[in-house]
Amino acid sequence: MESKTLVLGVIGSDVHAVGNKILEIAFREAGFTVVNLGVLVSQKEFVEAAVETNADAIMVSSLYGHGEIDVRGLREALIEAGIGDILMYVGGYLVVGSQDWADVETKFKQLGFDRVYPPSTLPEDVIPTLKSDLGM
Amino acid sequence: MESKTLVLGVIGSDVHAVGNKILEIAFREAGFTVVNLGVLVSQKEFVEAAVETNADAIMVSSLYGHGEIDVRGLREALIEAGIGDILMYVGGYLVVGSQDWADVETKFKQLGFDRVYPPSTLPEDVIPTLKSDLGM
Amino acid sequence: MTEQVSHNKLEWKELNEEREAVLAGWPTGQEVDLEEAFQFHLKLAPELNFAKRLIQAKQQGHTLAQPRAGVAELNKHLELLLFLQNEGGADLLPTTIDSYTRQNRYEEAEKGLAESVLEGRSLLNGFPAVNHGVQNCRRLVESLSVPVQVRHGTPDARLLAEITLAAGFTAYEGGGLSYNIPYAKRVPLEKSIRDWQYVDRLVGYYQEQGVTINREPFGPLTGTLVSPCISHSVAVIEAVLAAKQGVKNITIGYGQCGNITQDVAALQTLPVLAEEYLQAETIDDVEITTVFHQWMGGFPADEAKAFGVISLGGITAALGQATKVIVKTTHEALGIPTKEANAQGIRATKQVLNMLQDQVYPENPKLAEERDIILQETRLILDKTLELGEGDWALGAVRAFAAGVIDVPFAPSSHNAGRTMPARDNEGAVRFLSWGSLPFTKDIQDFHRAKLAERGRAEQRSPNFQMVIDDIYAIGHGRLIGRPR
Amino acid sequence: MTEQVSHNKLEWKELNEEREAVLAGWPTGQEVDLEEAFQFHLKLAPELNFAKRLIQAKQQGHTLAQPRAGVAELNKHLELLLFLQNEGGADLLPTTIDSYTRQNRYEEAEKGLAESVLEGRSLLNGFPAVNHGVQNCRRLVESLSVPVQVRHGTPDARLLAEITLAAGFTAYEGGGLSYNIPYAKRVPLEKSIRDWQYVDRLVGYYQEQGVTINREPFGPLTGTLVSPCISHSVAVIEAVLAAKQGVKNITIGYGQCGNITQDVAALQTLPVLAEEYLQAETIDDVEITTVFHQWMGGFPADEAKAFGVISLGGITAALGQATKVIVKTTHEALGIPTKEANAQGIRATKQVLNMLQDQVYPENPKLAEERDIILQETRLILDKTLELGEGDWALGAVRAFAAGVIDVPFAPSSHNAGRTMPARDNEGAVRFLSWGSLPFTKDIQDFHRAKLAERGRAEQRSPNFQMVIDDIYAIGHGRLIGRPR
Ligand code: B12
Ligand code: B12
Repeated sequence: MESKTLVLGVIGSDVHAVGNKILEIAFREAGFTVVNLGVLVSQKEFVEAAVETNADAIMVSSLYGHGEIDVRGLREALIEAGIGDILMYVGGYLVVGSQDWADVETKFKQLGFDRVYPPSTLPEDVIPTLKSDLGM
Repeated sequence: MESKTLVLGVIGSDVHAVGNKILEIAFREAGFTVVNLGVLVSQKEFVEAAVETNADAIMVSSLYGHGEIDVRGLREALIEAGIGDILMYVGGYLVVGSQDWADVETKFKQLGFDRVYPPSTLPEDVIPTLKSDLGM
Repeated sequence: MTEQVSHNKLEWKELNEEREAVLAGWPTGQEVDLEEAFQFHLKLAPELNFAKRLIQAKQQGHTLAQPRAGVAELNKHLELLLFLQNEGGADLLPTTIDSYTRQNRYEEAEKGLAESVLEGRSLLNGFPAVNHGVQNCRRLVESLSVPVQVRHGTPDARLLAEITLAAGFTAYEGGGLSYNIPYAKRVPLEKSIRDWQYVDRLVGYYQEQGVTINREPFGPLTGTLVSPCISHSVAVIEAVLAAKQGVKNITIGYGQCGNITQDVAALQTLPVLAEEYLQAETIDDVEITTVFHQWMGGFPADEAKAFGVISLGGITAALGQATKVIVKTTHEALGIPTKEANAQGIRATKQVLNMLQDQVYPENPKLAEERDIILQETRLILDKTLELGEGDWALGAVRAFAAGVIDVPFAPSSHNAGRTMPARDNEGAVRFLSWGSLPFTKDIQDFHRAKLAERGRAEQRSPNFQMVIDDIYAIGHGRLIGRPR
Repeated sequence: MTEQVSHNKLEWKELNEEREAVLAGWPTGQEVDLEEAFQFHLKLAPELNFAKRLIQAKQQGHTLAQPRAGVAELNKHLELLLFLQNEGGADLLPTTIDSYTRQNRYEEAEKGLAESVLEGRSLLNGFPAVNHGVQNCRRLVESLSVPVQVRHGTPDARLLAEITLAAGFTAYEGGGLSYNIPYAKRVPLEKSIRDWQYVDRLVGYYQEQGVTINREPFGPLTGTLVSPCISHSVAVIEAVLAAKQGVKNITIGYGQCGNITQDVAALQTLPVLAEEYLQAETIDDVEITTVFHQWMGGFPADEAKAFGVISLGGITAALGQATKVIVKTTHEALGIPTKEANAQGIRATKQVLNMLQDQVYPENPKLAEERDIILQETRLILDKTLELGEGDWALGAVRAFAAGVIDVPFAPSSHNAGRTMPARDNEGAVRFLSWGSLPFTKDIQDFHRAKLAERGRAEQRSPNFQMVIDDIYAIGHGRLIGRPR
């Protein structure tokens, strides 16, 4: 079976690097090809990397609270780049403070994400779903 | 000025002795004559001591939570003994658990106490009021 | 009462008449059937046996967390314990008994229980196990997945022991000194010692049938500035008295004073002393474990501050490698805690226990000095006690209390001399401002004098009773030492 | 970029042009009037000066508590700080800056601020001080009764410094290494070092006018298993770099690792090393104080457990005699804390600080060994750094990071080698699984190897990267060491 490619990164002015490194390792060990853009990643970089690597999914992290602002328009930019239906996950501390999770999830789904994960997420909580979403 | 006599004690099956010892010392230093019955004091002992010593006030402590049950009928017993209008204070952890203080105060006033004090009470919080209640 | 006590083993057969009278003390006494009880215990899963769980923890070097908890009604009490087990992660569970039961006032307990049912809230400050009886209590043991202990404060706890042990409880707190002096006013020590020998003999009888019940003298006594030498002396005497009646699994305790070095030294010396004095009686088959009580005196009313006090207690227990720690709650200064607050206290404690599981307080000269002081002081007290008792620990204990050779500060009992006065030194360790008739050598007296003089200099006041009062309020007011403000 | 940096003092006059450009970075820059600012500072009550408050605490041997806190709107931010001062009892206050400002994206900060006003909740994760400007920020200083510091994470913090210092803030966190490597991806060290020399020179200029501003290199770096030798090396270099620019009051920091002995050793060695290397540069008029950060890595989501972690941090700070401790909150793993949660963290911390005020971690051989390791390792790194810099600390720092002689684990910066891998040993102390190019002697390498082998034996697995991952999650999951389960 051919390996699927994931583009991974922490969006905006966010520098939280630890979760990102752990996700990279875990996805790689699970058999994915991982393109890790690291921290401080702009929307433009996400879109370009996804196009260039012909990626199967984009995994956005946001830990520092500004995620809500930073991801606006990302789905639109992907559409514009011709990969509008690419699978896109987001995870982390997506808003400032702790808000009701159901509200946060709805908000980010409206912003164009297929799946939304809270900060306590472990790699093993995601990988099975990701494989199934990608038909693996 | 002649010294006023206080009868002091911890009512019921209650053995909390530390606050009682501190109150004894503080009231004595404030110029009162203190008759300290200590812990595990029955209603009968309170009434008898007050009658015998011709006391000016009774200071009841209850820390262990059963105070609510233990003080029922004490005012009536004092009336019966002919000293029904003696000044009577109560203080400590008067009920089981922490209930709304206003409710506790009302409950114990209905049970015949002139003043009701919460557990955080320091001797200096009481002495001025006591003196004024006794016309000192 | 004349001094009739002795520390010798009671003959089981001769207890028969007494047992009948005890069991007749309340109707539920008739439910006790020892043969049936042994069968129940012998079939109990080993992880539900308190004594076995403690031995395991001791071998692994782990510190277990145990809350205090008890409400009047059976179902509510079970619900509470299940909550503490499942949401709190308690390693060991309690059943705290109400204060009427502790004074054998079962009628009043019955009334309190009835009113509690009526009002839908507990009017009792604990679980009236005698009133509930054997079969009801057994529902607790059968529904829980960790061992459960009876915790109380009962000078005469014979009926309570008969009922709860028959119900399947595997640990029983208390002792003839530790459940008298802080918990009673006029009960003669001869009586409470003898009544607790009954309990210990009962436990010894279970032991003879292959059922190990853990026994735990109540370490903290009045919980307020009790110097280690006092509580250690009481703990050792009760351990010896229990062992003489055939008890084989004993947990000796100590209540946190607040100076970490003193507290760790106290925890380290406790089993040393117990084993030393047991061996002197040629008893060497008793398993000794230790319990550390988080601060037992006045607590801060603020919950965040209370968490600080609780965590410091948990940390000290871990660093001192106590076998278990009794957990306080953030409601301590507010009233009997809700089950949520109780579970929170356990979780905060377990977090620090886990984090420090592989760390110990490092050996150092101050710790060694503190251990040395505790060992010296406790031996002086114990040796004098045995001398007074002419070789008999029970008699010695009675006479030692009468003479003020053992003297618990702030105790309500009229059988306690009440001539000692503790105060903190300049680093917060508990010392003696007055040692009354404690049989201290001149060196030790000088040690205490010097320690308090040092504090006096730092505070520019001479050591006096105001210091003691300030120390009593200090932790509640956010500090350890009651400095003038 | 070529290596243009040097550690020499910048000429104030030559900064004029640069200052103009910096102040033009955002309209509020025009509010800066240094003469007026000096007058404001010189009239400020001494108890509002951060530097003076720290010196006082150091002399008294007290540990002060300081929270982190910042929201977008001025009034809400002031309300927050007043709450932490009055309800939390904070000894020192912060103003935590939002992440757009940290990246000099003042336009985005402006948008975030506007939206926050509109929505009535902060959409920014901090206070955008540049956007608020000098006069607005001054309202904070004027309304508080304890000193306040700027806390951020800004590689180029020149404009932020100009504005906040002119506003009357008396302490400023950060440095050219510590606010680059953990907080940026591609900012060259030459640039961040030079930009921070500007800030330090500005502080030095205030000093020349008689206004002492406290400077604090950011101790914890990535907050995740950072060995003391790494953070100490960065702290010492930044202290030297700041002192070279005329800074006279420096607080060097360290983030809790969790093994108490290692943490106390780290706190004790920090000022020793700073003074040693300052003296080698013949600088001897700098006042050094220390800051301990409560655990900076992943926290447990449960608030009771978080209280345990917070209290352990407070206790370690007290036992290690840090001058101040930065307090975490029970919401750490949930998101930016409410003001109530923040105040609770301070109160729990202050309870343990107060209780341990007169206690220190006792001197002992394990502590001495730990100190010795930290001293050796840090000196190896620092001496190699100075050698690479040919006697210049700024140049040395750039070359040391490039060579992996200083190498921060889990750092996002591309200028960090990223070849070291930390893991806890069998007692929870942070060691190296891989030391990359850290200039360790064979003895020290063997030390780390042996420590991790010991853990490996206890866990029956060979030391590997899974240990590291397990350790990263461990505290969040209720333990210190990530044992296999
Ligand atoms: C370590 C840390 C730091 C370090 C980061 C070092 C570095 N460069 O990596 C330092 C100290 C530098 C730092 C700085 C800041 N931090 Co910080 N930090 C943390 C902390 C304590 C741990 C983060 C961590 O490493 N966790 C361990 C890893 C393994 O977990 P993780 O990052 O959560 O990632 C996992 C999951 O979230 C999930 N996940 C993440 N992304 C994705 C994506 C997908 C698609 C999926 C499926 C899953 C997923 O899987 C990961 C692996 O299990 C957290 C709080 C906490 N968790 O306890 C705060 C926290 C994230 N930080 C926070 C903040 C605000 C900041 C600062 C702004 C400072 C401040 N105001 O306090 C700055 C921001 C700087 C910036 N520009 O980004 C806030 C965010 C608040 C919010 N959103 O409401 C937190 C929650 C703390 C708090 N309660 O205030 N921080
Ligand atoms: C020390 C202590 C003990 C010691 C007592 C030793 C002794 N013989 O004295 C020991 C360990 C033996 C003990 C036992 C028990 N205790 Co107790 N104990 C405490 C503790 C920790 C401190 C009490 C104390 O000494 N405080 C210091 C003194 C100076 O303060 P004080 O007693 O409150 O007195 C002051 C004020 O209340 C006021 N005051 C008191 N009386 C009066 C009267 C008047 C007229 C006025 C004006 C003022 C006033 O002025 C005093 C001086 O400032 C408190 C909790 C706390 N406060 O932190 C629990 C506490 C009082 N105990 C409690 C309980 C329930 C028990 C037990 C039943 C065991 C259990 N289930 O946990 C047994 C009861 C035994 C019995 N039969 O009474 C509960 C009461 C709960 C409730 N009412 O809801 C408390 C609140 C703990 C808790 N949160 O569960 N306890």
